[in-house]
Amino acid sequence: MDIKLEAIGHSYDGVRVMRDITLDIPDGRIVCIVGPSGCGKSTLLRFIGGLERPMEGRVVQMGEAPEGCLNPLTYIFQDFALLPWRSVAGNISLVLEDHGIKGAKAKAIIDDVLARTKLSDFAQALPKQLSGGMKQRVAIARALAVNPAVMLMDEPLSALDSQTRELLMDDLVSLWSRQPFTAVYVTHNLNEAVRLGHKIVVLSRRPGQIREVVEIDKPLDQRQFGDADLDEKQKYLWQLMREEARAADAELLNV
Amino acid sequence: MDIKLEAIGHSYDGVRVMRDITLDIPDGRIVCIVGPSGCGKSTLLRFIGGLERPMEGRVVQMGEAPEGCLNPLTYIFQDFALLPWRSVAGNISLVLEDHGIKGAKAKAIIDDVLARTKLSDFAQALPKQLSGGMKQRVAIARALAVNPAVMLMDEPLSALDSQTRELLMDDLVSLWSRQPFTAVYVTHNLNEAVRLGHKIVVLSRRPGQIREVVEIDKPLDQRQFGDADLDEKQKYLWQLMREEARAADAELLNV
Amino acid sequence: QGTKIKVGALRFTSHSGSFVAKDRGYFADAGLDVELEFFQAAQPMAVAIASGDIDYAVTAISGGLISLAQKGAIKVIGGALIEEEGIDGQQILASDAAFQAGVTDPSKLGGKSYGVTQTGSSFHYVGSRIAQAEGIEMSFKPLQKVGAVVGAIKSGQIDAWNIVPHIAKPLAGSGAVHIIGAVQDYLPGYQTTTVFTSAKNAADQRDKTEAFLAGFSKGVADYNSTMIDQSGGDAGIDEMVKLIHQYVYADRPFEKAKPSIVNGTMRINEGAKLNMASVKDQLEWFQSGGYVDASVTIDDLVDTSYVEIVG
Amino acid sequence: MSDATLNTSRAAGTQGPDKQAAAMGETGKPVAFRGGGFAPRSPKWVGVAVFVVLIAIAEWGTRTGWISALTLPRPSDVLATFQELYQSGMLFKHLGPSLARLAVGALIGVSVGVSVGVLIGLFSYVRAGLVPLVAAIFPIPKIALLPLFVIWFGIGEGSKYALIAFGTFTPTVVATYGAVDNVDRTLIRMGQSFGLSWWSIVRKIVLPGAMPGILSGLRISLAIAIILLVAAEMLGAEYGIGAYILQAGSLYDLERLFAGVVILSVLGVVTSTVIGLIERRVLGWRT
Amino acid sequence: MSDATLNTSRAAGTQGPDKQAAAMGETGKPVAFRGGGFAPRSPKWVGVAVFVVLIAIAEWGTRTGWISALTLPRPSDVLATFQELYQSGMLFKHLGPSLARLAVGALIGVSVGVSVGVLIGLFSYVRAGLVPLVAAIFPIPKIALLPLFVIWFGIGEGSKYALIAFGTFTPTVVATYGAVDNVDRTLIRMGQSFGLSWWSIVRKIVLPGAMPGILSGLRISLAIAIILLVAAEMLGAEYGIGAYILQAGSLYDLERLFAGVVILSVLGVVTSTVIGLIERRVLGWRT
Ligand SMILES: Nc1ncnc2c1ncn2[C@@H]1O[C@H](COP(=O)(O)OP(=O)(O)OP(=O)(O)O)[C@@H](O)[C@H]1O
Ligand SMILES: Nc1ncnc2c1ncn2[C@@H]1O[C@H](COP(=O)(O)OP(=O)(O)OP(=O)(O)O)[C@@H](O)[C@H]1O
Ligand SMILES: [Mg+2]
Ligand SMILES: [Mg+2]
Repeated sequence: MDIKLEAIGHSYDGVRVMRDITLDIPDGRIVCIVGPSGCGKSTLLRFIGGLERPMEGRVVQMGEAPEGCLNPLTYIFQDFALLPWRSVAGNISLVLEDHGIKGAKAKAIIDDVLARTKLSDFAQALPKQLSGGMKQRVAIARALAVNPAVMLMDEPLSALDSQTRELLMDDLVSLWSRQPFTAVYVTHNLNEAVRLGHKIVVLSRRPGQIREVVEIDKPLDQRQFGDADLDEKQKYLWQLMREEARAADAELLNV
Repeated sequence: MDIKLEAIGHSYDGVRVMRDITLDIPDGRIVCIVGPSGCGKSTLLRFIGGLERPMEGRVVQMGEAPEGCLNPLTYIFQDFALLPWRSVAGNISLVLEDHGIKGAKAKAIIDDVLARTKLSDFAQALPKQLSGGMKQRVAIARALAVNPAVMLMDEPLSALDSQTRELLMDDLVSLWSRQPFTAVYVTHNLNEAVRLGHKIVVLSRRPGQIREVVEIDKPLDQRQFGDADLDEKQKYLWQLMREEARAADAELLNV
Repeated sequence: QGTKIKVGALRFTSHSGSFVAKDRGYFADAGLDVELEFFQAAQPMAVAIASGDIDYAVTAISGGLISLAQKGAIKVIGGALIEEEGIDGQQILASDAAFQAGVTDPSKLGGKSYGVTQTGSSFHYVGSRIAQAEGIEMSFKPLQKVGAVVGAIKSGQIDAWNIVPHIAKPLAGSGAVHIIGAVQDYLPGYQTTTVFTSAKNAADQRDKTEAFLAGFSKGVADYNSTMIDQSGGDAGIDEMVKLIHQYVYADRPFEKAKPSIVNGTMRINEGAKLNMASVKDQLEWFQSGGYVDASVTIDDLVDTSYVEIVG
Repeated sequence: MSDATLNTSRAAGTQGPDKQAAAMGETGKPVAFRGGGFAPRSPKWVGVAVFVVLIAIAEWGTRTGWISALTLPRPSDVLATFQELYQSGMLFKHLGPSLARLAVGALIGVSVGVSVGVLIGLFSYVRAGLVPLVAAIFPIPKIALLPLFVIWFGIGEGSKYALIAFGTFTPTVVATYGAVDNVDRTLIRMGQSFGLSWWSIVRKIVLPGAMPGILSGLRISLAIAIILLVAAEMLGAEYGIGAYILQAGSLYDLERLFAGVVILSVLGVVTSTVIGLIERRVLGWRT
Repeated sequence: MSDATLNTSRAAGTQGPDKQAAAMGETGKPVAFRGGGFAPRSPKWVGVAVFVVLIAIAEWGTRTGWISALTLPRPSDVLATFQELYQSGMLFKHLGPSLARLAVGALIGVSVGVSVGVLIGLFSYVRAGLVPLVAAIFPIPKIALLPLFVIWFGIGEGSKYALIAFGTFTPTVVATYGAVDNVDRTLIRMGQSFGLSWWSIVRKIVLPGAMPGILSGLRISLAIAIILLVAAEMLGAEYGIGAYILQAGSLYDLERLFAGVVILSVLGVVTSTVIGLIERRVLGWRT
């Protein structure tokens, strides 16, 4: 299942947030979206997931979602969005219950996704007992449980410390390598973008527009911490964004 | 003014948090402390700053603080610790008032530090109007205002997104280059450590012990994003810490 | 300039003695500079005497009053409102529902509910004396506030109650309740309210107390002669009502207030005479019900040295 | 395959892929919308409409006799009573003393409450000693103590101030020490790390930081003060909204009773609005 | 100089630098401690001691006559009254009806309040219509309405339940819709993004998320319920703690008045403790 964004534009209270974004998200690939703060990355992801409606243009899903897919477009949130009053298993069963999956069938799915995210020992733990990295792994397990066609990730690693981030990047790569999934991956972090993205979309500062699309062909499982060619790309991206980032950071907010 | 840690050890409620930490912080250099979550980095920094007392060992300051130094050991906090009800200038004057510095003299200092952190235009802004990077620059300006002998920084960049982090690292380097200061810099981020540290202290997981001390001689202002030799060091550090980090991340917390 | 004293009052016609005495300068003549303090209820007035906030007041004998007297805080020194044959006194009311169901006479109140403000209040005393006289049993409902009792009897939630005529008559006029008897049929000479002061005033401030009683008595005499004996004719009544209207129903126009004030007319004892028999009966009742300590004596309660004692 | 290649395509000018997508569009379907909701807004007129409808029903019901005169006064009569009250000048004669009592009583209660609350928030022994005491005092109904208040504070204004002060004291204390507890500890550590004196920290960090909590406690305290006005004016008050209501109640005069209640209710709404305005001014720094 | 060199020194075994530092130690001075404080703890015994001291003072004062019998009852007499009350079996005769009234009244008030609060939290029109109404009702003193309650609900148990329910209703509504407003919106968006139904979101996300706020609102509501017990039992109650207190007050019997007040106070502390326990059980998931 592919996703196509067609000439998307949007304003909030008269402030233009993005304009004319046209993009193709091919099946089985990870598309990273990078750009300075406030350029509309999260808004764009909400459009793709159907949580918000763009004022101009539209998001189209090409082809049907594969068999057994409970929730074609599935989010992974920056702050994990785990229900603190449910255990790890409970948080996963939450998204199955509404599809009528209960009892042994649910248990099988939960056991499977927990095993894939190396959380089998923590099924009964409450979120408050988990470290940040584990919490995000639970969120990933929950997303896997509904067998998504496309995963929408909004800075999934940015709430974690950098060591945990490294570990989770490895985990994501190994998940993808075993069974490729489609994903839109929003991030500020160019290092994450070059490690995980097949296609990196660089947005300009607000109003967000596509400035450039960079493709990286090197297979994910061969990319490594500190690869010279990746560093090259990262440097290139940083050069593209540096000025925009500085300008975005020096703006007064009107909260 | 040098700082010496002499065989420091500590327990919280019977749980041993660190042991036998002996370390030398030489004048005019930046010492980075890295280590997995919960290994006692923040606690160690609190000991150095005199905000907490270690159970074993002691922290000694060698020699007197230089003339004109209002607060020899000055913190920069991860979450900025700005008073939200004071403007940028007010937040800086806060730390001067208690030393009886008011009026024109205070204004001169405030103007100077704001200029050094490129914040001159925002003296009257409230913290809520500032982006994260600006907030941390205000915190740095505040620290500079008291002319510290040693700056104690507890993950000063970890609350920022990675692009802002890059920008602030550049700012810190240029501040240090113009006028070298002594600093203890706690971080999770090995990239920050190799970019900013003259000496990188690697702690083991709880109970924190010094595992290794790595020195980098390359001058700060010649270090660059994606330098091969720095990447080498970073790779080496990551290799040292990878297993510990994974183990630390998989522990259940008992909150 | 006279001695400054404070006199407690409720905004009821039954306190007219004090109003007249102040307005016509009788207190001033007796060498007193009187300030009236108004209360919403009788009980706090008794406490205020005990605390020394006010000097004199007029109110019904209640358990609280006796309790405070026992603690050596206050003393009854004279009588005020009294039930007198031939003059409308407190009326016994029945709710419309009860009346329709055949309660046309206090003797038919057996098993009915009787409204009181509080257990051990004067209403409670009157009600139980009626029950005793008729040889019946009634249940007493404490409703704290006169307004609450009015609401309860209007809506038929209690069956009977007794109240001063100026409240009873308009209520009966509205058809929601019916007058089925008079309190004086059961308690002739009932000393409804008494004049009281702090024990200290009674014992140590004889001059002041006598002066107050003198002024008060003159006011009472005026009131009785105008309103009851109608010595001044309608014009006199009008003038008296105008005087009282300054204090009672002050926020209603005169035309609306006048009937209420006239309806409220009851005799106040000349010279603050005190019907000792009635007071003794009341004390006895409070003691037998356990509302006050059995060891209280009539001497704890009354200082008989000031006024004429009857009965 | 092991080498990364740089495929860059300037997107600004290229409309190609877009058109292509549109052409292929027959097989695609738009993504379904499933967000929104859970963010109620409140159009002002609805609130007004509710009041108007309720009053209209009451008026109609009492006029047709469907609601008995015993149950509810006719709104128009209440209005007339209110006008009478206003024209006779009695409104201000009642309102004046009540406002004075509210102001003085609440001022005493709130200022003592805030001071005690801050002390509880700062000192272990004060906390240990006073918190249980406050917890024990809180559920005591003030009207139960009316007779004692007369003895303790007399029947003058004193007892009225005292009653209102007493009633506002406990909720203020609880709100204040909660607010002090909630002041961000990193801010305090920051103050210490810059060597600020204890008193500077209290004055410049703890108190401003506790202000939002104290102000929102004030909302409750002042509502309670208004509620206690009636109880306070049971104690020998000639004039005052509470006394007016009590008198109306004792005469079962529903029109006046409601007129009084409406005044208190308006007073409550006004107080709460004023606190809202103060919050917006003083706490402009909040996000 | 432009090249980084790797100078690694295993620190575990090397005690060298340490000894060296100690040797140079004469010129150094330890870093001054300037942290700590601002974290009051409450040793339990202090609270007990405060009560003991206060009661001792009252006892001593009334015995020596330094505190007049009109001002305060002797604590030992209050205790004796309490024992008498207990031995005569009247304690439970009073406590029973009061607890029943509290339970029924508070149950009605709280459950209606929570439902209305949740509706206000979820629906724009309900919010717009009811919030101003609740704000207007809040400051109305319940005792002012006593005469009306008699008409509306009679003088039986009905009016007592109604008064307590009415009093607990408003604070519960305010606490509940505040709590619903405070439910983390990302959790709701998460539910939507997984295609949960509206009703699932309300049941599984909004309600549990609002629970902490609702429970802490309950603390206030129940304290108010206890305070209103006295007002409720003004309406034709023969038995009940409130009626007991009122009678004691009208007879100016301070011993019994205080005995009653102490019972209410204990009731309040017990309720608050019970809610604390419930919170600890039900809200164990909070950090
Ligand atoms: N619901 C909203 N109402 C009004 N303005 C909004 C809303 N959501 C986002 N915005 C504004 O739209 C712009 C883009 O927001 P968005 O969150 O998509 O940016 P972003 O690229 O994700 O930024 P960040 O990197 O900081 O997460 C910002 O200026 C933001 O203030
Ligand atoms: N005040 C305290 N009371 C009890 N335990 C504490 C306290 N402060 C810290 N700890 C514990 O001491 C250990 C070390 O904490 P510390 O905050 O110093 O670690 P850290 O290295 O800074 O971790 P992180 O990288 O997560 O910031 C942790 O296990 C922590 O739970
Ligand atoms: Mg975003
Ligand atoms: Mg830390």
